[in-house]
Amino acid sequence: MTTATGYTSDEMMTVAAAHALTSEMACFVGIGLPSTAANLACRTHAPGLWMIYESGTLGTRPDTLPLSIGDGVLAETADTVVSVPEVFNYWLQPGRIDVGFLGAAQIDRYANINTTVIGDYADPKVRLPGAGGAPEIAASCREVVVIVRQNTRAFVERVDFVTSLGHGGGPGDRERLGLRGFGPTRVITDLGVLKPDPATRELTLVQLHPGVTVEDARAATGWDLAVSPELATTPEPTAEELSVLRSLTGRG
Amino acid sequence: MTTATGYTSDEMMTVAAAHALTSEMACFVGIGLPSTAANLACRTHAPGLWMIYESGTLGTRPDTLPLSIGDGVLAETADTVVSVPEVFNYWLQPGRIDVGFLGAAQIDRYANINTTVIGDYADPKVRLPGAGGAPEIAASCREVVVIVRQNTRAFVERVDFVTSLGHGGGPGDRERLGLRGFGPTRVITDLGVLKPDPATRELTLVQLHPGVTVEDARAATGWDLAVSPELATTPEPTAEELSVLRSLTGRG
Amino acid sequence: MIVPLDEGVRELVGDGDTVALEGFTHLIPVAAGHEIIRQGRRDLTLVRMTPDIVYDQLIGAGCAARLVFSWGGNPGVGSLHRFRDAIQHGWPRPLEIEEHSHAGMANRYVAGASGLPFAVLRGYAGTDLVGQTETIKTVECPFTGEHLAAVPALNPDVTIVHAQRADRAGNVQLWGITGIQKEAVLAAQRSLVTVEEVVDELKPVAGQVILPARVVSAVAEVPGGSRPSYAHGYYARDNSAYQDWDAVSRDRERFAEWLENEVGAQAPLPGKAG
Amino acid sequence: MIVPLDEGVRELVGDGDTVALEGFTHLIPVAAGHEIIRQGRRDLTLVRMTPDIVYDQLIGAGCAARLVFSWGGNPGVGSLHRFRDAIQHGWPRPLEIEEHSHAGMANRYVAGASGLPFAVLRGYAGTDLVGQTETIKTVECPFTGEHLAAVPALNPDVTIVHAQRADRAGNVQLWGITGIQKEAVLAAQRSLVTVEEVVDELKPVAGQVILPARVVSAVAEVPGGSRPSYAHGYYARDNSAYQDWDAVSRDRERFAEWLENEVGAQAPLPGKAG
Repeated sequence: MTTATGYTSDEMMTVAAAHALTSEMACFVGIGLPSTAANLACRTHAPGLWMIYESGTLGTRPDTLPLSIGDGVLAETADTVVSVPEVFNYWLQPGRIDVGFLGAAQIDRYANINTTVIGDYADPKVRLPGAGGAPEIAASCREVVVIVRQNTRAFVERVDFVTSLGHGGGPGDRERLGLRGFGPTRVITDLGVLKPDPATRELTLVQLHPGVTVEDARAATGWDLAVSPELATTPEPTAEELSVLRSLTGRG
Repeated sequence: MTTATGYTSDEMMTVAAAHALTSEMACFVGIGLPSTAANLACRTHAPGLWMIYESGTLGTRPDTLPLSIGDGVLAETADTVVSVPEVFNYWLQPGRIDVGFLGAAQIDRYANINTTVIGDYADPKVRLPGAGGAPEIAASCREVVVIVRQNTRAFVERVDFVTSLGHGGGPGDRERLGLRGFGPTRVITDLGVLKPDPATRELTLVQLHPGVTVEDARAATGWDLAVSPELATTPEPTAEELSVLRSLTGRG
Repeated sequence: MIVPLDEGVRELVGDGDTVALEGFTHLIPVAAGHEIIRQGRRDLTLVRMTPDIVYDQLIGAGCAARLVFSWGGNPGVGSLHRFRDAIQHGWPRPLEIEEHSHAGMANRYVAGASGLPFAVLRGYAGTDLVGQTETIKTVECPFTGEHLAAVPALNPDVTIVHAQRADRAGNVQLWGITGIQKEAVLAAQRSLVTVEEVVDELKPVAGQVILPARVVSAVAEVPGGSRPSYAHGYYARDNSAYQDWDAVSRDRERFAEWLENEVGAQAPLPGKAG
Repeated sequence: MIVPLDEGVRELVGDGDTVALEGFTHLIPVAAGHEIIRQGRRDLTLVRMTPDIVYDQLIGAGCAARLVFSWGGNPGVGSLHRFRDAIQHGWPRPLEIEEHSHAGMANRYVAGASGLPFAVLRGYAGTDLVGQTETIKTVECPFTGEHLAAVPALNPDVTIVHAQRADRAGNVQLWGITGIQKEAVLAAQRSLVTVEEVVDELKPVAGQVILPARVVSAVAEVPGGSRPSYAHGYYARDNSAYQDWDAVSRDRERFAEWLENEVGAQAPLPGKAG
């Protein structure tokens, strides 16, 4: 859906997500929306961004957006290609990666992520693809950014299945489990940006995209959404950002 | 020392050791005498011998004898070169290697091997290089062949330090420790060949090189050496074997 | 050593076997998977980090009793509908699953390739996988006392991979994204490698992985054997085939037609839902 | 990123540090070792699978308080006489040792590179290393109950390696026998890489290992920096230098002369034997 100002809410979300990345970072990139946002960042304000994909491509810089996590273009443009055990054991696990970029089918109040099943595990309503690299990306990256469209199917009080731990049930849970990364530091949606409250770790709306209201965000959230007293408005995408994004996604 | 028949006792030992290898085997090769014998086998009766060195060179076929375990010629002529962790973890440990070819500074009645210290560990008389890959080669290869010059300094009742386990204190010791390989199946010296007795696992003289007597062998052994009732005589090296060996060692 | 594909599958894959067809998006052994379907293998435990459409096909054709995996989807497209139908409705037969994360599966293959009974990793903490998957336990570091995740080794009866080249002796060469293939082959009792071509000599390529002939049971020359996946240096991924699969696989009848027309196999008789 | 060797060593290596100079016969960082001697570093814990003549030199020069290793010798020649003198007579100072097998050391680096506190292997069973080395313990498989060896991670303060090439951004490329270098660098807090040459672009080479600039603290261009070891594609091993070292190192005075003439460092004052 294209808004009055000439961009879609998905485009706004992707641009906002790209802004979570800087040129100095190493980013573990999930496929889909995260990959689009990371590649956009690379081509705009974060040319030094070091992207790694779980297929073992380190420091890759694809000239077209990969459809899968293991497209040939990822290998051709990488600093080096390593085996799958190596990418997890030598690169992700020791905490070398600054930010993990993940999607979600469900996300809850404490930013726990479900990509496994809707309904009961043994007798699911919808069977989803499952964990992939996400549980350990969520555990070991210094921080995690989640990109997900905001609606009451996705934003639920409690996820049906914790595929990847966010902030568990609140402060101290990650530390108790020995996780070294901070966990989700922001959730970027098509409506705005949520961050965990520093004290309670509960996801709090801190930013709305242009034209979106607090009521829109609350209506799209399956729990009583906390709103920051310092709620900001996301800057609109620049013409350059939109143009690069559209050349990436082929919607130019 | 060249014998009357025109070859040295070291040459006899090396040729006898080469005969432990066949064309179908994979052999983990230690440097020095084992390497010379394995390369001789490769060039004579065992052209298919698959040699691996702990430097990570798999299926190597050096055209000159390497001085060190990691000479460039080993890499240049290998089927593939892998990392040091890989050679130990993926190739040696799972029991893929038929025979380990080892040297020794001391060896005892049960074919336990010392390459660590002569004397007390904390205050050694002679500090030797140490273990290297030998403990796990001795543990994980299907069988082990030891090549060592026979004299009372080397052939001792009990090694000062067990660097690599042979048959421990006798039958059942390896099994109790969970070792999967059979351990030393023959010890080839400049005087003859010793094999563990099937019942007691004690090293027993089964073969003498031409011109060597049982008394010579007993005098060179620091324990009361058992002698097989079916003591055989090693065939003399062939002219071809000697010629290939001398071209390898540069003593042509 | 070099055999026709049907012979290789017949000799190496039996009913009830644990079979891993590996390939991380790249070099997926699709032709070998179709041959397994044609030969009507049953009760397989299928193992794979990223079961995609060829596993959807094997499951839909009724070959699998069990799936050990970490991500089951149609990459870049969405879900696997034959997989879903088996899980949600037991069609054409119920499918047991054993579910891990990529890090866990990768380390299970590493342990299998290393002759170890288990692997240690930082993983799974706080996730619901722990409660659903019996093959996730903890182990204590004997030096620091820290608790870490432990997963058992994977040792398939047979691993099947696709590679760019083999020589006549059966040494295999692959490059590009090489994923978990080396570990999957080394972990297995037997292995079958389909290749784009058999050559006289394997010319070195940067980034290559070599599987020495000693660890390869059989090689079959199957040009295009990983289509619609890709073979780096040979052909590109057919993204539209992945997209088209979505519609075919959503419907049992369309799937049955596809099976007959494209694989030359009969559609499975519907089994009883578990 | 690209610095002169003396600056790199000065900034990265401090007294008392745990320092690994790795290289499995090939690509040994000899020039960097000599620079450590020249700068007079003391009380180092030196780590290396295969301490050879450059470690003999560091030990003889009095830089080391401790050695963690698995095989200490002059490859193809015999023993290390400065090492022996330190162990047997405490000259120029006593040397503590922590002794492992290659398999154990390799896995300790792997654990270090992997951010794990320990590694599991089939090793050491029945050997006397177990009784002399506190860093060998056992761990029980939580699935099979089997007992296996456990060794703690190695995480040097600084790892130094030599490589063929780096680009100007500090990405490093090495090939030939690449040993344990990748793991040693990834396990370390800091790393210094000496290279044969700094180039504009790293052309791919078969068998290459790439160390991305992110894990390299500094690169120093030191052509010939691994002599008398060798650099695959650049120069061959100087076997006679290894043979000659035997005589030089047997005698404290000849060693002192060598130190002054070849390294430009003062001979150490003899310490008290432990």
